[in-house]
Amino acid sequence: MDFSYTIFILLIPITTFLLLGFFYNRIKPAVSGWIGVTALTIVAGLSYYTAIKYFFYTPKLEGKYQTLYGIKMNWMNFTDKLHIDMGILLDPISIMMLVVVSTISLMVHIYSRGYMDGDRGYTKFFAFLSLFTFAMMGLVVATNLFQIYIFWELVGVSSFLLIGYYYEKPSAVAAAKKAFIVTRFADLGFLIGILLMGYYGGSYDFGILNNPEGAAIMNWASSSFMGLSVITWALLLMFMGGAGKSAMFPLHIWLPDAMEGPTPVSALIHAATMVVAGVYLVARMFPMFYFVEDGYALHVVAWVGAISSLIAAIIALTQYDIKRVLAFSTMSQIGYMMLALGVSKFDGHEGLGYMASMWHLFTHAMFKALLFLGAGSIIHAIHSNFMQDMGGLRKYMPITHITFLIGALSISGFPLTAGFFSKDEILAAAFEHNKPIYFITLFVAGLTAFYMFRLYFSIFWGKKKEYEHTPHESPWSMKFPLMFLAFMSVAAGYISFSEMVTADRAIFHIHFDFVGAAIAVSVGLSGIALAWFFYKKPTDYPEKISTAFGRFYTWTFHKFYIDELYLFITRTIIFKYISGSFAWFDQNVVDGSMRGIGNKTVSFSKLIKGLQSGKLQDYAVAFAGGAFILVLIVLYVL
Amino acid sequence: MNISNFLVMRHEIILLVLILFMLVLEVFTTTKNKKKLINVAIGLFLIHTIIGFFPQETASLFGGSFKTYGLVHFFKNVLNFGVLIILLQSADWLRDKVAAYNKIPEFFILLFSSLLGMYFMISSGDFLMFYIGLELSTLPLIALIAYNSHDQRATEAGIKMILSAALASAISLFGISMLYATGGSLYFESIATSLHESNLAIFGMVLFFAGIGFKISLAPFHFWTADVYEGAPTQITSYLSVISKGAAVFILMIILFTVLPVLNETWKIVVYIVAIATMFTGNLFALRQQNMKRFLAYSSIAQAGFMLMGIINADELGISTVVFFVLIYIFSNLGAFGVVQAIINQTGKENMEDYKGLYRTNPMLSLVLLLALFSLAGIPPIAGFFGKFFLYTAAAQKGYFILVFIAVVNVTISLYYYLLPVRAMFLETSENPIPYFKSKNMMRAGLLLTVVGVLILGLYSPLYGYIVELSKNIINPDLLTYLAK
Amino acid sequence: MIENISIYELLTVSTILFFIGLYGFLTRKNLIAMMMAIELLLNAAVINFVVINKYLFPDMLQGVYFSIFIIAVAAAETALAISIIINLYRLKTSVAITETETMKY
Amino acid sequence: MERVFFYIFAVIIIVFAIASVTSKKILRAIMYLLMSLLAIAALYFMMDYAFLGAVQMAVYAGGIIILFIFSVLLIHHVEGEIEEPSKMRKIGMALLSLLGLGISLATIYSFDFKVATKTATTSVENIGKGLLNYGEGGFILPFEVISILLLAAMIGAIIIAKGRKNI
Amino acid sequence: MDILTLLVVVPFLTVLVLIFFGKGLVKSRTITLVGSLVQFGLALNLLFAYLKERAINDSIMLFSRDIMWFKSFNIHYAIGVDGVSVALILLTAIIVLAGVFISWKIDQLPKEFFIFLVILAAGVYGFFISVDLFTMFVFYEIAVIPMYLLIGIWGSGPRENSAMKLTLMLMGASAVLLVGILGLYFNSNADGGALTFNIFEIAKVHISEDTQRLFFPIVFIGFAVIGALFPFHTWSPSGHASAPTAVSMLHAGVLMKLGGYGIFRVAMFLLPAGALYWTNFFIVLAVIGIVYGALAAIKQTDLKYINAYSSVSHLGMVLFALLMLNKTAWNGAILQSLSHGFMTALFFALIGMIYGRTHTRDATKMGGLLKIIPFISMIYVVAGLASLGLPGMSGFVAEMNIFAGAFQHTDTFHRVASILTVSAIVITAVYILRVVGMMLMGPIRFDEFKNLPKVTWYERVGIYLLLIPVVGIGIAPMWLSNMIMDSIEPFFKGVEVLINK
Repeated sequence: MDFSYTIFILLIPITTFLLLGFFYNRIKPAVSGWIGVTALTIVAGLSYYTAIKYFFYTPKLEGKYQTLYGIKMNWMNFTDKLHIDMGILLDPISIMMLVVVSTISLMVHIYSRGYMDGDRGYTKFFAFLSLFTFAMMGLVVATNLFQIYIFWELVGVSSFLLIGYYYEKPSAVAAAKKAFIVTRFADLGFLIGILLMGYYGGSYDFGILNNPEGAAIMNWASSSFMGLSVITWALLLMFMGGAGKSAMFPLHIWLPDAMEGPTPVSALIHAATMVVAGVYLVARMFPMFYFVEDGYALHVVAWVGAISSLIAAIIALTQYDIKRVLAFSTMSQIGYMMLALGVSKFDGHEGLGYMASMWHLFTHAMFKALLFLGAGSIIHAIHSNFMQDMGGLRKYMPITHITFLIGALSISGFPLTAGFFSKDEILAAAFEHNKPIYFITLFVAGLTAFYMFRLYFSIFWGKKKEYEHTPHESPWSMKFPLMFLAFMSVAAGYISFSEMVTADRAIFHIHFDFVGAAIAVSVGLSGIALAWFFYKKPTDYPEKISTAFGRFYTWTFHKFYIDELYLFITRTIIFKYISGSFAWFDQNVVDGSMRGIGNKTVSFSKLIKGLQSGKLQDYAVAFAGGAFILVLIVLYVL
Repeated sequence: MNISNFLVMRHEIILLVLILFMLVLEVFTTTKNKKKLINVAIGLFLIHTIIGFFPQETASLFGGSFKTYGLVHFFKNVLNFGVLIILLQSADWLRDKVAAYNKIPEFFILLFSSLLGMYFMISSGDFLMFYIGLELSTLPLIALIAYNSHDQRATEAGIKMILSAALASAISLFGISMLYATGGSLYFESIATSLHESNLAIFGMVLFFAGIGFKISLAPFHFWTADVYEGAPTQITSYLSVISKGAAVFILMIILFTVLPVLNETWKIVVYIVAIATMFTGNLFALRQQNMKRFLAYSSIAQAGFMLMGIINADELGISTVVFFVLIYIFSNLGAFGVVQAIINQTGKENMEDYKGLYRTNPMLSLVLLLALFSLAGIPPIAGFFGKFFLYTAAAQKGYFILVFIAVVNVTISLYYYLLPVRAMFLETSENPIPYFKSKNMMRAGLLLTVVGVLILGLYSPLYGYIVELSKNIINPDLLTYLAK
Repeated sequence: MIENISIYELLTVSTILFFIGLYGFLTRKNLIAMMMAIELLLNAAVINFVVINKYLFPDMLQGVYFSIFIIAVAAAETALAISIIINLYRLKTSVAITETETMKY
Repeated sequence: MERVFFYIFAVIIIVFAIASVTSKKILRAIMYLLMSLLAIAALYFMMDYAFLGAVQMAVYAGGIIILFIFSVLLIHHVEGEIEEPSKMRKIGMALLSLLGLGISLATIYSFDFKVATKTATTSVENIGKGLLNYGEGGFILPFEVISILLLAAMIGAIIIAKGRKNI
Repeated sequence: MDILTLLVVVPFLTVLVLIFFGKGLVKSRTITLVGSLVQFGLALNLLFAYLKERAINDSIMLFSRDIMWFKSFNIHYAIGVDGVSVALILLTAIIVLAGVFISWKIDQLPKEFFIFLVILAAGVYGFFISVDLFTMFVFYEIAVIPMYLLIGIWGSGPRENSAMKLTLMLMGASAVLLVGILGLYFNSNADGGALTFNIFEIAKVHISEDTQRLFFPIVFIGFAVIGALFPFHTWSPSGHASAPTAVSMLHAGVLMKLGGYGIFRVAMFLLPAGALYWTNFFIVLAVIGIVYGALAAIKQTDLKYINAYSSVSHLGMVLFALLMLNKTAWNGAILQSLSHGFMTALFFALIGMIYGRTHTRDATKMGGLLKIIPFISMIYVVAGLASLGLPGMSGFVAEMNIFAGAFQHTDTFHRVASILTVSAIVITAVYILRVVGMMLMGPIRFDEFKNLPKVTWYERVGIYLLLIPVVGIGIAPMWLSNMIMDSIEPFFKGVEVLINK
């Protein structure tokens, strides 16, 4: 099977970027929008074609999906063994990701034509979108750790550029910087992990590293550091990178702020695609995570996922900025995916968590993008991000309302929506392998339903506000993506994922567990009910409850002061004390000592000028004294 | 005694004839015509210089009192060349200033006598000739220092010089008497073979060293230098700083290497200590000088310290590097002094302050000074660098790496103050800079020669190769083998 | 050679003379007096040459000749020095050493 | 006998030398110097170097001392006094000189001089011949050179002395 | 004349032409432009000639030439190039050319400015082609000394003092280096044979271990000062801050590379045992420099200071890489030299342009430049991204080689050092983004900056000249990295043998 055409999946977006980037002030905005959409349509088409070709027409090897390379070339050599390749790796997860990324990206492109209409940097925006798409595509098809890292960084940069798109807004600038630096910090771990892995695993190539019979996995115990295998350390460090990108606790602080970017960007990058890169990374390296040191690293993944999802869900309860609620919800859902991977085993049905995670990734991309785009549509209409400014919008924006409702239902795990199926599998996997996590997950499911419907009711129901401009339904370019994604938010549940994306790449069949599903559904429904009770009409219950929780509420409202903690560490400790004292040290001590040597020489020179007293007899003393002292030295001292 | 012997002594004889000729001219020219003597004298000296370049045999005359061989011959030519440049540079001064005092021919007589003294000194084969040569080179020079008899500073300089010089030669003589006592002769060759290491010999050697160290202005025998350089007419200062110093270094080296090799263990220690003291003294004092002449005086002290690094080598390499360095040093220092002179003649200003913004008004002069200072500082590809580098090599060859290290520390210090005039000229600007002026042709020729010298001498390697050839076999190989036992 | 007098004694005399001269040179406040001290210094050296010649190498007269030349040079030196000193006197009407301290540092 | 003479002369040399460098009255100092120089000449006579003694007397007594006296008369009054240096300086310099003296004498006494046994008489004729000999042991060259030296010194002295007239 | 000597001769010819015909700005810059274009052509030609020759010739140095200079010292004018020098020569040619464009409108004494600039370039070319230590040293100083005048005359701020400090420190270092060179020279006859300055001759000699230990730090420090080794880097911030734009570019872009190059060519090659003995000590200094430079940069507000400290940090990586003693890291070191050269030159060029418009370099005094001068600002962002090691830019390629090399050491000391070094990339991101956020983004804070002149054509040319290599190396590092890697091989042998023991 020849997949070399897949190179175009990468080439088309980058070409678009260069085209739009270089001629950004010469191309008319309308044209650039069309260029972007057309390019993405082609890319999406290619992705679907590849998916179909791979899953249905490519023969399996011993019943397993095989790894194929669209293209693979040497990019740089470190040593004879260690080298960086550039290539396109095709296997179930990468193809799934291709589909996700291209679909969402296409939708966002279309949506942006309406949303960004009239913006000064319209062309630039599309250029950056293309850049992001290129980077993300490159990331998912990476053949080795370094390639993934390379595109990982590029994704980070395009995220930076897009968050800082409204660069004249100081908050946007700050958010962009924060996002970049926090993820960069996480990437530090990733990079060190890669380097360690390269050294101990002997390669960066996934094919070699992930081979369960390969040297990297078999010899994991050969060297250890502080009681853990170095390979485990490497995996943990790499997971740190993943956690940073995927906004896992405690590296999540950038994600809410990233909502300063244009909403389509939030939908594309900070909900559907880039933030799941961490999940994708763990999934990509899953054999290693699983086999090395009995999955020690995987436990960490599971617990980090669980804790993140819990914390995020709690924080989401108290937020008023709709995009931030969605952001915390994203974080919470990614926590789900992480924990699902974390509790997964490898073979067959044991690997349910893996499959569930990927499935949830897929469905989440659809419904979360939907929710964000919906939110964007609302913001577009009333020019505010805050729930307090909204209410009763269902009349003004019916399509948005319906699609948003579908998205909310899907994320809450309402039966027969996509979210229901994927989340159910996650719960099942957690139940099977890790009970504490299962209960957390269940609790979070309830919270999720509650805050989503808190959001939903506050926006579309509640009391009617007096709007300055009557809100309008959005144009078709925005409505179409909403509708398409709404459709997908339901339809994605009916794709048989277990026949496509599994841990060991063999097909298995899901046993649908009605009891488990019933529990989950009832939890979800009670959450919705509670929200209905609280927010359908304006009541004072929320306030009472928040007062009842007292300090806990304040803490939650302030996101547990994690931001403040980071600020304290960076701004006060690192910037002010460490960096400031270094700068001081350099100016005064290092430079000062160098200058001091010079000054001392000069002042010494001033000091001894009296020797040249102008008095002839003093000279004579020096002369005669010098001569006889020399005699003394050579004859009687030495 | 025959004609060929005289040919061997032709430097001396022609110069003597020149002196006498000037004396005659002095008597027979009227006051008005004396200005013309300047050109005559310079022209005659040019001829003398050219004749000097004809090859010459190795010879030893007057029972060994007078010796000449390739290197000495070469060195005399170098001195001639230096003096020629000095004469070219002084022409203006003579014409504009000295003519007023009616002292022109005397200037040449005294200067040539001093040069003649140098010849005899570096050709000397015994201590007597050495002493007489030394005095002959010094006394007329002192007269020249105090030449400007209405200038109090010049007179002060003269007094300081003559009293210091007298003290130095007295101490030196005391030392020579001890060498005479221990070596049994005044002749260098006999001393070299019959001298044995003894405290008395070392005593004598150190006192002798102090006496000649005075001429070279080595610390702590250098104190007269700055004051005299400042007070003397600039032309004489440059003569003092290059010709007088160069000749003294040369003969010190020859005596230490060929007459006193027995004491080499000791005099190396002396040279080592004195070299370090000299470098530091020169550099540290030069740091804060404002007067250009004093500044160059200390700089020349520091340079003398570097020359000792070649001497400490005590071998052929040392000879060749020192001679090479002195040659380059003559050109560099004359370049610097030439510019200082030109400015003093024109404006009477000799402070570094006055040099501010000089580049904007007198770019050529500034560039000459820049090159000269860079050469003194030892910055490639200007000749001074090669001279210094070879001196380091000479010291390092015998393992004196610490000395080399101290030297490079000093080079860095020296770079600082050599850059100060550069800074004044190029970097800074002034309210009233020295206005543009056109130098006379003689001065230009003098400066041009130095510029060509500092640019070419280092890069043109055959020159150094020639010096190396000349330096061979000066140290008696038999003596060395004898000493090795 | 003087009967019964060893070379050491003679050299002691000359050395003492030398340091007396040195002392004088270093302490006198008058330029002419300093020149006189110089004469003492030179004489010490002259005695050395003569004595050494006489006691150690009597067959060659090198030391003696050296002495003669030293005396001659000393005369020339003194003459020149005196002329400069007198010139200073004409400029400053003083020959104190303190008159020669304007250039320093 | 000669020993006694020697010591007398030695004492004269040293005592007058000291007097010469310490006397306050400059003209007296010159006289003390003269005494000292004459005693040195006497030493030369004792050593059988009559010629040298004569030169010493002629050049010093007849030349240099006269020069000093003239210059002093030109400059000072007959009773002209020299400013005294400070006590500290005197003591310091004395100590320095004594130190130098100590070093020198210690060095000289440490050397074992091989005193020649034979004595050769020196006549003025020998000295004259030596001065005009241009072979080994001959000193015609320095003899010639010193004439130039004297000439140059003379010109130098004149040039400085004549100085101001022509300004 | 061979193509290498031409590299030195052409600049000197340019100087001569400038002296005689370079009156006024237009003439002098035209002459210099032609001269540097010729140099650029020569450098390109050299690259292709080298690649062609390398295919058929496997001696270490190509186009070698050896002329006896000072016979008695056995000093030769010996030249030759390998991949490393070819790459660095190309770097120099490009930066000089860009520098001419950036100095298009220099108003004060243009002729002299270009003369010194070209002399500097000649020194650098000479240094890169030299095989003889003496020749190398001569060229080194030729390259350093014009700096004094260039900064002193055309600089800004406390230019006199900065220039003096810079010159004294660099020349002081070179003086130390000189001792080291003499040490090498006088040990070059350890196996019998003649004394020599030729590095390949010396490399054949077995210099005793004690000697190597004695002279390695001397040679290393001698070179490392110009490579901004902590704590000898202090000349760099003030020097850069005071220097005119083109000089900053050349200095940070090329001159500072002399240090790393010299260490690679001389210290590591000739004194492998010394290197092995001292490596840990210098690693500590290098790592301090890397982290410290980056942290100090955070606190600066003057753009040039930021860049200068960033250079300390980046060049610390070069030294660090060289001290890692393996081929990958060395490859990284050379790549980093190149990358930093282009990148930092670009930075300085941009800073110069911004300064030329706003007349301030204080990042806190500006804001929202992205809106006013979008092109320059955008390129500034790109340069910043290159500086923080974004993939697709040259910095990434270099740094990854360094890191991959560094991680080949398994002991704790090296691990800690490596991890600290890697962590610098985060700090770099912090200070780069800080400036970008403060100066380029955000609202326009000052009215006087509302209307600034657009970027001119010559500025564009300068920018593209520098930007293209940055991106080019970043996207396709293979050819360059292979060329360098092959050339490192013979120089690594000495260390390799010792390590394998």
